[in-house]
Amino acid sequence: MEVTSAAGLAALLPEAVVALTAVAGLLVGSWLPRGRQGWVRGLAVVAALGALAGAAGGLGGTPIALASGYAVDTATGVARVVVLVGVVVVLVLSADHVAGSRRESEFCVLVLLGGLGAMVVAGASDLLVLAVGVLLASVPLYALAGFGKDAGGTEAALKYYLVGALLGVVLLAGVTLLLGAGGATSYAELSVALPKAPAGVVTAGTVAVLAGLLFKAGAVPAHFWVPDVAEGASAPVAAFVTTVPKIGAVVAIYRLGTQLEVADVVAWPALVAVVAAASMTLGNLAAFFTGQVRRLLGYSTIAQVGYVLLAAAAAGQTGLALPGLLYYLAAYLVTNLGAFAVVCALPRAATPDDYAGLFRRRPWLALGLTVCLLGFVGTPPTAVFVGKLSVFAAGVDAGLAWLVVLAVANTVASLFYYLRWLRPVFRQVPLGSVSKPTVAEARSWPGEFTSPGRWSARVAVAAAVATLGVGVAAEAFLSGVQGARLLP
Amino acid sequence: MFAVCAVCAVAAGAAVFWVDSMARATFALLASFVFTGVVILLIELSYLGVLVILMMTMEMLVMVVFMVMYMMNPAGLMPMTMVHNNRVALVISGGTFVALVAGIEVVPWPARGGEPPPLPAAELGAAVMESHMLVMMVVAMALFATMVASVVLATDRGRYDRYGDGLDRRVPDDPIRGGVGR
Amino acid sequence: MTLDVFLLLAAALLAVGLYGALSQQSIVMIMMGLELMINAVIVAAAAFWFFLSPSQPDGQVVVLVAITVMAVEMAMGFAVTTAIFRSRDVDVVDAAADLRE
Amino acid sequence: MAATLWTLLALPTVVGGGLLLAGRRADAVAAPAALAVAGAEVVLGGVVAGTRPAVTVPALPGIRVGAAVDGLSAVAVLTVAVVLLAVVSASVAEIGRGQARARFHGLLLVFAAAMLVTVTATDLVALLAAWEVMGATSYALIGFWWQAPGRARSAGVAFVTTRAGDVGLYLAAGAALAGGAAGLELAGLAGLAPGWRDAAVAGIVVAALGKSAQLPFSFWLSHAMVGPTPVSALLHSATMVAAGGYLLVRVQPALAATLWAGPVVAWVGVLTALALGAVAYAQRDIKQLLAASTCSQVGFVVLAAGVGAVVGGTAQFVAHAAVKTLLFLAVGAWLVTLGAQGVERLRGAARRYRFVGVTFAVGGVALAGVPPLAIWAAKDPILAAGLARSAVLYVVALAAVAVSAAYAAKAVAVVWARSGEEAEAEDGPRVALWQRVPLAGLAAVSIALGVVAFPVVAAWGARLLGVAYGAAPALWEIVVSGVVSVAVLAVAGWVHARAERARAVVLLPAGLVEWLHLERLAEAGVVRPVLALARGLAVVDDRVIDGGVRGCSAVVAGLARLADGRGELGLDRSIRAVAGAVRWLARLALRPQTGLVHQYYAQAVAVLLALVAVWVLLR
Amino acid sequence: MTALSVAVFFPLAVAVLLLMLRRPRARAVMWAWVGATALDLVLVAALWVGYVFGDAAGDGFGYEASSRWIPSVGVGYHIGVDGISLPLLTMTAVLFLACAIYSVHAVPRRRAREYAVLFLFLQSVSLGLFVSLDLILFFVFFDLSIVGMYAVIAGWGHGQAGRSALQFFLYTFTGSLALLLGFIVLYLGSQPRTFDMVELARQQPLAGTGLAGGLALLAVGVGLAVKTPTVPVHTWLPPAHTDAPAAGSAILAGVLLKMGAYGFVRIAMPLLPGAWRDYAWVIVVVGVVSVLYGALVALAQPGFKRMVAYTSVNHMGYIVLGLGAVGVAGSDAADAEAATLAVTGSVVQMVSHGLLTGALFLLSGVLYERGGTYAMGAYGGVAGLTPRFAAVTAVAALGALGLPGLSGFIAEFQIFTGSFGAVPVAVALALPGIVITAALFLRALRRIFLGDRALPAGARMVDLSRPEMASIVPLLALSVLIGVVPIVLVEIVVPAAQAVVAAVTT
Repeated sequence: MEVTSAAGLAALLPEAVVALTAVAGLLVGSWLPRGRQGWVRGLAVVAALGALAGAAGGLGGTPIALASGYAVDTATGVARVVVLVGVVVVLVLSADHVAGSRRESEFCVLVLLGGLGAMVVAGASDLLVLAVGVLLASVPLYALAGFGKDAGGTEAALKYYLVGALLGVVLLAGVTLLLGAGGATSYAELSVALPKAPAGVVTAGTVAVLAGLLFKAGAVPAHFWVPDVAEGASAPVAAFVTTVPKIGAVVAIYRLGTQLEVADVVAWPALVAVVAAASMTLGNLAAFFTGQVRRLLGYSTIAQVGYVLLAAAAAGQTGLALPGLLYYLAAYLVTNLGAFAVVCALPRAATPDDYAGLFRRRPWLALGLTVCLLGFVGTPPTAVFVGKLSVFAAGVDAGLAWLVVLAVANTVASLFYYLRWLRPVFRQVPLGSVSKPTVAEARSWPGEFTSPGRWSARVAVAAAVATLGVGVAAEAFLSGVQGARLLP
Repeated sequence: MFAVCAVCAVAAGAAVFWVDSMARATFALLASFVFTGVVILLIELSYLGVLVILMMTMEMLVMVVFMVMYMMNPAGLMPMTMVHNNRVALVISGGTFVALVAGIEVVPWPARGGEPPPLPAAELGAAVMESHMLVMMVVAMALFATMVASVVLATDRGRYDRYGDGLDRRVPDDPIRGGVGR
Repeated sequence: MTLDVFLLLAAALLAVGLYGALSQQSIVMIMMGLELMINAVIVAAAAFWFFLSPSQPDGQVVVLVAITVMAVEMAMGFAVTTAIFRSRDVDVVDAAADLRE
Repeated sequence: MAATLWTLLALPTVVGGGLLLAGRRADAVAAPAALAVAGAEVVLGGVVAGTRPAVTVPALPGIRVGAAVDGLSAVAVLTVAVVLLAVVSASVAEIGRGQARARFHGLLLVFAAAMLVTVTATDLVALLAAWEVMGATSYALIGFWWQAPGRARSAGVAFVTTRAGDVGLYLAAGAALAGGAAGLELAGLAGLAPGWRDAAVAGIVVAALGKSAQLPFSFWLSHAMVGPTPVSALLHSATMVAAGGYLLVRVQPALAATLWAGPVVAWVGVLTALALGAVAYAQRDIKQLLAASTCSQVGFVVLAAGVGAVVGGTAQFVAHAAVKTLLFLAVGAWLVTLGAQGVERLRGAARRYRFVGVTFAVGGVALAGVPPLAIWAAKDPILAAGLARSAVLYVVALAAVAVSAAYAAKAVAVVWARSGEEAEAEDGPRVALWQRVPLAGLAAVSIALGVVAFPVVAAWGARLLGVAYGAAPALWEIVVSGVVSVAVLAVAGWVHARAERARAVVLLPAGLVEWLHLERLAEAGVVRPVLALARGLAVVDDRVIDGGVRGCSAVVAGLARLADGRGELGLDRSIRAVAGAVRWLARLALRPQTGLVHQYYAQAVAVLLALVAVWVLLR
Repeated sequence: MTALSVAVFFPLAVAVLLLMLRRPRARAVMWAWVGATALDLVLVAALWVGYVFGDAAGDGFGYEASSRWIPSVGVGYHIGVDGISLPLLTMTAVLFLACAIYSVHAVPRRRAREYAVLFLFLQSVSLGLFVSLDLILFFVFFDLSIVGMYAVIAGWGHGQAGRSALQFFLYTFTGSLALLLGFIVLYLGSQPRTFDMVELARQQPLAGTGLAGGLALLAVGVGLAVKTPTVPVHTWLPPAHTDAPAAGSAILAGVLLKMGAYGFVRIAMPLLPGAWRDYAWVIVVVGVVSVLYGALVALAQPGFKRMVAYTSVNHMGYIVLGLGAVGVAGSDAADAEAATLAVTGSVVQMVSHGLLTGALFLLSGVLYERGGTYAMGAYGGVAGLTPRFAAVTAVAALGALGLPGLSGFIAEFQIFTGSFGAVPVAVALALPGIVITAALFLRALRRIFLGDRALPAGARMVDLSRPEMASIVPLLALSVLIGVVPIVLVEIVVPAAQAVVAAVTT
């Protein structure tokens, strides 16, 4: 079906809404006085919610393959929903940080564009669309990382950009190789040509393309930027960067594995399995002794991606893989945003010890953090538990028992550093160590923002509740993706 | 012809990291691109070849200006080396090259499928407007994002600095007056 | 003129560019290395189009996209460089290494 | 009539339990209540002995616990009841006001109840339960004066030793079930499948030997002496110690069913009778002497069970109960009035309290097996049965008889020795009536039971017990045993009388004085090794825990445990190893994060190249 | 919402309610807690009555309630009770009530609310675990119990509480994940795929698949063994107990340990009977080793609480031994009867150990609260000062060493008698355990209460207070009740035990 056809446009409604809102937001923002840029955020949130509604509504619909390399199927639909939820949350989350800053409107526009990029990556069924989507999903994030213009932020932006640029080129090289091997760039044609193509080229090309996607997913070996950006960029940006692009990238990896029909040419499961194992192990080990909570969260995201990739490695061999993967992504998004929201709410607390006595002072925030971190560990009945359950089941079913065992071992190891963060939270301490920063402190904080914490705290608690809710009411989510198949 | 261009392109590319001034490096890079463009021209891709040459020329000029603006040692007055862990880089890139060459020679490339169209540019245009339209749409958004992003990152003074937080200042206060109509 | 020689050219350009990206200290020089790699991609894509699948436009589009990507990356590169130059008055990556373990 | 049996068993339990729960508050009423209960028990005992009721209740899946009164248990019940009455009445004086009378009498009653259940039990569950409760209450009774550390420890030794024997009963129960005795009835033991039957019998034998302080368990009995004298009287005469012999007599058919059990039991019994008799003879302390004599006398009961002389065994059980109670109560009476222990003060006590002295003498003579007193009459059938088995057995048994005569003589000689203090005879505190009455009664019984010697009576007894009355002892056997005991009694009596007068000490090997060093052997052979092992294991365990706790190594501790089920030490080592490894890895994992982009580049590219290479080449 | 669900989640509801309150008074919170637990106990008792006299006990499970939860992955909210879970359910309710009463005065006022909330949460979790008939539901409660207990130890413990709590968490969490792996294997083996225990027991997945079944049993067994705990994965237990608050230890030993043992009966045996039979000897060996090892190490402990902790290893070892013997037992009627006896004994042992060890840990709490140390060497002749304390402790100790007349004897007798036919040697080896236990408990009593008086510095030995009596004595009373008329408990256990035996042996 053509993009330009009515049905095609309808299928792309969420993307279109987000894109147009981005443009509109920039225009509106440039006429708004500094104090009232909140309107742009409002606009962006409303638009994102609208797109969310559209995407959710489209979930039930029949899958559509757009001729020019875009597949609107269950995976895309779920990815859209999850991404848009992430966008909305981050927009709300950032209220504490950028409200009233000089470039508030641009911030919102960039967030929207980043989300759009993630959606495109998730839905792309053409290597070129994929490549450009990755570009679109990266460029705004570079700017967001350096948004604060402080030393940390710009350095984060620099590293993010340099790693991204290199792997972007690698991705392009991979696309070219696959073009050479298959004579085309759309998955549909490649899936016909590649099985007969010279295996060496196909392998090299696949690995190169995978590398580009791993950069977006923040997985080994393209993970180096994650902890640095998580520490250097402002907290809401860190939340966005470590959460939303992953969604698109992981779905794209799954698509690559199933739709390119390269599984047996390239030994795809083994490839992804190795990457997954490396990611979860390295992420967890590195998080053991790192000093800062943001870096800790960064490493933990690397590990989490490793768990998700477990399902991607099982792609095509079991019907449990795709539902598990999609559900895990949703669970991960909620939990991760919740954890980062707590960090946003306490911008002055850098190390775990800075959280000492939090439970006394901000019980709900502390409980939220507890739920989210225990959720990361996979304590039932949080969402990640059900996610891990289904992902592990998929892994065992696909004959990747060794990887599942490794994942279990990693889960235990992860418990260690999450508890390292949690223990101070419930410790009894003399007052005055952790408290809302005064306005003066706030002013001195890089990037200007009004009294921080209000929105973030709400988001944190909400996310914690959602983590439990998504876990307990998992059926509502799983039934939607049950038996989901990709196009074509 | 091809051989010449190819060798020159590679040589110029190597020169980029050979010369000890950024300005020269820039021009070396430009040269390399021009030769590449010519190479592309050789295989009936006139439009793309020209495109490459023109874009790169512009871009390199921008880069020169940029470097004159910011970089230290723009004109290479004092010779200096700006490399680190050279050996590792050599090993890795050399290894890559060897691997690629080996691959190129070993791989049984598939046979040519079909003939090039009479007007490749026309076909490219058609593709861009039809089968690959979505790519171009996304590229458009990417470019838009790039504008916003680069402005956000690069410019220090925004509209609120020039026209005040309420955007109610009639005349922008700029450090250096001037510009059109001032 | 065969596919192989074109690919050899591309391989050479890629290797040189990679060397630059790995070895240079100045951000701008690294960007140049990346550009050379894209350059290699352009050559390879064009060659693939001409020698393998001239009947399909995909190859050309790849070249087009590659050029665009190059432009975008450059723009972002300049922007980032400007930002970091403003914030800490350096232009070599090694000087920006505060974020680490 | 089941109600009477219920009452018989429940009454002491309830009252005793009540007294224990009430604690010091009930001290005032304790003694009268106990007396009343004991009296009631005698009456009830008589009733059930006449009516022979039986009761059962469901306790466990497929198992009904039950109690019943047959000929044997009827005798036992009566004996226990009477002895209980005597002991309680005596203890009224000994456990004076101000002491925790409620606790004492409560325990006494519960203890008696346990013994009653033991003798009436028809299955292993009830038997084992009562058996263990008896052990525990005896612990509490022996340690009644808990303030003195030594006493508590002795009580503990007694309990643990007997419990070690009790393990046999658990074994027996398991074997009985496995062997097909569905309800675990004692009657069914003889009919078990061969292998299981042997196991069951073995278990029971061990338990019985442990309880009745036969070799090699005898040493705990000497510890049991630290308790109040009435407790000793009860423990030694009709309950605890006697219970072992009683049990063996009860399961005699099962013993007979196995080829080996009979001889083994017989020999253990006879050897105990001989050896512990010698020990008794070697003692200076009257209470210790009596304790050892208990072992040797019960040894005859065990012997009877071994050789199948049920009638004789029962008679010996009863006779010994009466005699031994008598002797202990007499000693208790003296100790109360003289307020001290130790042979030195007891020397000549009989001359100062002649009534007690006379009864003591009667008991002593009976203990010596002098015709026509009780024990003489009881022993002869046993000896006869022994002779029927083997001459050697008979000879050894006869020697044991001689020895018992010897220590009896010694005891009597000591208490009747002239201590040169007759001057103030009959002065000082008087022996209370509460103590005189039972003494008189028991002395009478000790004499009267001699009637068992008459075949008529014996035959009646056999009918009563429902067993075939084996060959009546030939006349010459009766004469021999009588002569032996009388002669030895006379000689030993003369020797010791002179020795006492001369204040001379008859020296005897320390081994005998020290109860054959049995306790030291147990210490060295069992207790110390176990303790050492325990300490060692504890150290290992602690080290493992420490190793497990340190920092992240706890993670690995868990994993390593899952990984290998090897011994703790190996585990410990592997934990430390893996722990160190993980720490090292964790630090290593931080290394790549140098913050230098060009190193990020190099690493990423290298890894990717490696991936491509591996996947291209190894496909 | 069935009566069972109400009984399970009522404490949780109260906990949430308490959280909602604005700055409630400590005493009020405490009494609310006591009231809630008492009410819950009444509910459970009513369930018991209904089960015994009503027709609830139809085909095994009473008050069965099943509703779809996550059908996509075969997870359902399926609960019900049978003769095995009901006694444990009741024991749990009783023990939590006892702890509530005990804690009325024993908790610092400032954090009374958190404490009460945590315990109510733990109560719901524990009750839920014992009634869940779905593997995932079971796992949910299993894991949450770990989290709750971690908070209790880390938050209210003494000594190196943080460390011990962490170790406890890591060990048991590792175990739980192994458990999860086993569940997943079972799930994948079933057709149609489900986590429902009853359905799985009917389907017998992995039947005949030697290796898969073995691996599943390994995973499940390890997970449960860590929590039971058995040698050699017991080493988290002593520190956790030593540093936990008294009530926490009571719950940990009384309830949480049972989760492991209960899992064996409820999951490992019926769902993997083949594997259970194949590897029964391993289980028997583990049981015997735990019995002896626990007893011996306990014998060497200088600290009272630590000693009791190790005796838990010993007591749980009997259970493992009995259950393992079932796997060895033959299939004819007599063997089945013996095996039933063994299983019944194991269940009774769970209840009995819950009551007695719970009481002992509360008493050790009293000791620590009075004297400031657990070291037995520091005390002596205390009985003179605190007769009630001494008497109660003596009764508890005698019960723990298996004295007839208390529940412990009934349990151990059944286990030994029932297992002997199947594994005579193992039983013979394990029997000395009861002698060692007797020795160590008598020694403990002697050291602390008898002999010459000695007290640690700054000790103020006052006798048991009224709440303490009210919390501890009922536990012992129940133990005596079971010990004197075991049939009241046994008769409802037997049918379920027979079902388990039938599942394993046939």
